[in-house]
Amino acid sequence: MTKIIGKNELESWLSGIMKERTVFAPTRVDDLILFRPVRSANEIVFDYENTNLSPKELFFPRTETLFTAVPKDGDIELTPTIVDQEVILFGIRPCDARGIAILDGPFLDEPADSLWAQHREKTTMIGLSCTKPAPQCFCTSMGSAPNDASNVDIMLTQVEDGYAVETITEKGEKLLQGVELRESDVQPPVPTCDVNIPAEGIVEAITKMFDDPYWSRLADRCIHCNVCAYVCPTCYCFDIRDRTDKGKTERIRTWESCQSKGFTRIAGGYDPRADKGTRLRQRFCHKLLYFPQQFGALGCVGCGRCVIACPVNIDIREIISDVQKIGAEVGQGSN
Amino acid sequence: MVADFTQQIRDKAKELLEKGTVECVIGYETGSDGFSARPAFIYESAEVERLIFDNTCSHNLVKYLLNKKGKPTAVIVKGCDSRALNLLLSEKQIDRDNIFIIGVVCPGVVEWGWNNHSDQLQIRCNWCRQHNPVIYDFLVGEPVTEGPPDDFADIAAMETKSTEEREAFWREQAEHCVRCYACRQACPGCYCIDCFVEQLDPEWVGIRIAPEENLMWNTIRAFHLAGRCISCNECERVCPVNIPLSLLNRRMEREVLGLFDYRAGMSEDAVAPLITFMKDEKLGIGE
Amino acid sequence: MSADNGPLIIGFLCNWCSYAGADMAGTSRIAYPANIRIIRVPCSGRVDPLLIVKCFEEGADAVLVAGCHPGDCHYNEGNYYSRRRFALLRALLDFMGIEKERFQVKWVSASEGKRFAKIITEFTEDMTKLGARKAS
Amino acid sequence: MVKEATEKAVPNPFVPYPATLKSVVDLTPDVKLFTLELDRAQDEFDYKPGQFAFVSAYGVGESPFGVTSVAYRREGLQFAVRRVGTVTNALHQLEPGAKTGVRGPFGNFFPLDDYKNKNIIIIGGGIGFAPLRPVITTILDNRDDYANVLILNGARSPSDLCFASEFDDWVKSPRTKLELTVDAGDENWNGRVALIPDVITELQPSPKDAITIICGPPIMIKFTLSRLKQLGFADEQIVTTLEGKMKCGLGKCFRCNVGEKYVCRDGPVFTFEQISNFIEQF
Repeated sequence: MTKIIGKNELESWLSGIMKERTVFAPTRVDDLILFRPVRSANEIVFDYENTNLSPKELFFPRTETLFTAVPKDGDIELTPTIVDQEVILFGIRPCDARGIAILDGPFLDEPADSLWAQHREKTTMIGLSCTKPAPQCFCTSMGSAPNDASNVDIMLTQVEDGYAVETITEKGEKLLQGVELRESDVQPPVPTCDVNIPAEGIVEAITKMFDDPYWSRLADRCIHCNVCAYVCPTCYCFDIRDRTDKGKTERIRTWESCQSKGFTRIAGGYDPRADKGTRLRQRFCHKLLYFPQQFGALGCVGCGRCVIACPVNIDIREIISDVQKIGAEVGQGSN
Repeated sequence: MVADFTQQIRDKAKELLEKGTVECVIGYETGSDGFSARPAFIYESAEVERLIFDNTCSHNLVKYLLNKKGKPTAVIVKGCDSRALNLLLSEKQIDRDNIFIIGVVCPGVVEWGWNNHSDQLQIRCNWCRQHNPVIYDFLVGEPVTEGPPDDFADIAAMETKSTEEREAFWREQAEHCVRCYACRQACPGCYCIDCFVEQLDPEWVGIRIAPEENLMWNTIRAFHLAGRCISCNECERVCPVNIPLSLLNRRMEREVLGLFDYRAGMSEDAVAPLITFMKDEKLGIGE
Repeated sequence: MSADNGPLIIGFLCNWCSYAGADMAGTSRIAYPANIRIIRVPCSGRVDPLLIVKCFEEGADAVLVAGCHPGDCHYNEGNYYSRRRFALLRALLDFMGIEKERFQVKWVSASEGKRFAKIITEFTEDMTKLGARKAS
Repeated sequence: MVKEATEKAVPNPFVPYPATLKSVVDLTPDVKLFTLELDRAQDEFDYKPGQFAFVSAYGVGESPFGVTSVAYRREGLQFAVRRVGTVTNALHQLEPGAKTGVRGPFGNFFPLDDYKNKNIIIIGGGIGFAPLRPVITTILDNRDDYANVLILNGARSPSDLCFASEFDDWVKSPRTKLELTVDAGDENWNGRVALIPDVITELQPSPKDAITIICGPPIMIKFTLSRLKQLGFADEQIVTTLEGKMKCGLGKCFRCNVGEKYVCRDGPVFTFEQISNFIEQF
């Protein structure tokens, strides 16, 4: 039996939650769809492919204070940042939810990152499965699916007269307390994303063609901006510096991307990844080689944001098939 | 008409590569969505079939020449792009003898986007008065006569807003900015080795990706392009959060036109307005 | 704008003319409001637009750049370049929401002590009327 | 996974241990030796030669430095800091008594126990000598465990030679040779004026039962490495400590990776045999 919640009940339920807790949901901002805190249910957009920027920002903000250092009677008082705001993230797509779950690897690996851990703990995720995957989506090839509910607390799937509700975790259960759901025998549709990207054996293939000139040829057209890393739900590289404002010093962590010029430049000016080809290779090797080697899953969830956002159409799906082709040729060749 | 542009470009590219006049032809090829164009680097004459030209060829390819210093290279430029060649030549960044310029009379470029089969012209084509390339070695297409001068209607519209409204408008845009620097990386006029925004000593713009820092970044970036921007509007196209950067650039373009009657990139040996002066000019400041 | 003593004005004064003009005002006991924080620079041409935008970002309500009258520049051309630079910068700042009046450029020679004091007094009054910048 | 991370109120791994700057000594015109003491006893940590820590200059940031003291001597945490960037400049302005912060220890260390009874060749260029000093101190404090020791310290100019005040102790130690070289001498320098790779060819150290520990600018390592190879040194006999861009030291910010290896967690100490097997060429 499928539990159903009507559109109006859903909106009134969300409006109720909004009274005590902050609800982030996809809203239209100019011509963008972004996750923003919403004050009323009608600000929420329900029919959208995906947001321009990924919800990773709610867990790994573009700018975050790690701790403050304030001089106090001869000493410096360090106060680590505490996340005390309970947040509801509504409308997260299955691929993005998988992205967040994947990033638990690097962030919660010993010694765990306390800020990421607090954000994860304080955030309840209500997923919205995709009814019609977009042309840029390839989630099924990356281990996710348009209705993959494994990484959210509650999963909603659109049906004729409302949304099928699947409660996954007790956090979800707690949130749904007091909400009566109708029983129905209608089966939620099972959308498919039939784009098939040959990701099988990519780790071996990319290892074989690691030194192939393919990367420098590809880097010809790359302009080395940080768009792909900043729209991506699974890019997590960061930079740390201090900022002082009126006597209070904050140690700030911000997004950083392996395509930035000074990303690996060390004191004295030496930069092991000075040329373009190696920097571009680093991005795809991190996702398709280093990440799976260390955490098991591929570092890409197939959301397709970088495919749309890249100014010069460096398409990770095309790269995966190129790498497989070249990896195979190199396989038969020398080694 | 545009179809045979492609053939003319392919033939010229083949000839240049076979004769060894150039080592590489920088042009456009069809992207991974089978529809919109993307930059292409052709090194072998056998590969010229990849080259295409249609109204999705939005990229300004001139900046790639900065990576090809000392190597003879051919580049395909539309009308507006060609002004970037004059900009970089007048600023001694590229060597004229190393470049073979294939100019294309521009048919107008549609909204660029992956799998975005739009047929709506980009806004830069509405204000465009430079369909014919200003500099070329080989011309594709027949030169057209340009329309009446640009009236900067978009800027006038913005100026009807009050100062508070404008301040709020740019503050909100600054909230969207993620400082990915795609605008800088796509701009032919932005080629500093160590950009002010990444300098640590002095730290002009703080590390935070926050509205105040973003405002400072966008203000100074626009100022550094004053009298140099050739309005190819690639900065606005590549912005992942659609910040209307053309408003800032064109506000400066109108001011430079008004004060110094100067348009960037119109000739190889032009002198940019901010590196020269006229002793007795009245600019309505300081009196 | 600190609530009690009015607008915060940053003044970049060129060492050879305006700074000397300010000295002249001081030595001839001409009072002018203390809202202005004076920064001495070798020439108005030294003032990088980054400095001015940084002032506004850090919370200044107004910025003044004062230099020699065109033709009197100790380095001959400094103020010619800065005149063009600041004409463009003022247009950009105004377009982005910083009123034109908040960024003034004045040519003040070493002998114009009285005029310097008048400029600062009027500037402070205008800025008090205009009020603090909302942003900071 | 997330549950217990937050339950045991995960400490913020980026917050440094409060420390006080005990003394600042000028080693060379642009290198100072900082001695720090942790304010809280419970923060005391053991460390071995080759490990590093982040030192904070509040208001600017923090940077990784090889710990140049040895833990068992209990003389406080020492770092040799060369003034080269914003953080190091800020550190160079600190006076004794200043409050700062230390985060560490990070990385692996020189496996000195495995080098017992071997000839040890220690080659350091400029500030690259800082992480090698604790190796020397440890070896000389347990002199009999090791065979012959050759220390080669090179620098741009005589005044740039690090730890000059300790040269005498090193030379006095049995079966220990100290060779100094500079790129350019000055009026009262009568020692060797040569580049380190050339000194290697001149001294012809034997690869038999030998371990070479080398640290310095990449260009120096590159040429010295080939000279050592010509003398018959195998890759696994040559050990270095890699310098990578580091921001966290925790294997999270992914700035220091060389191929699949994190310099901060899998290194910074690697043999050249390991380095040659990295998929990415350093």
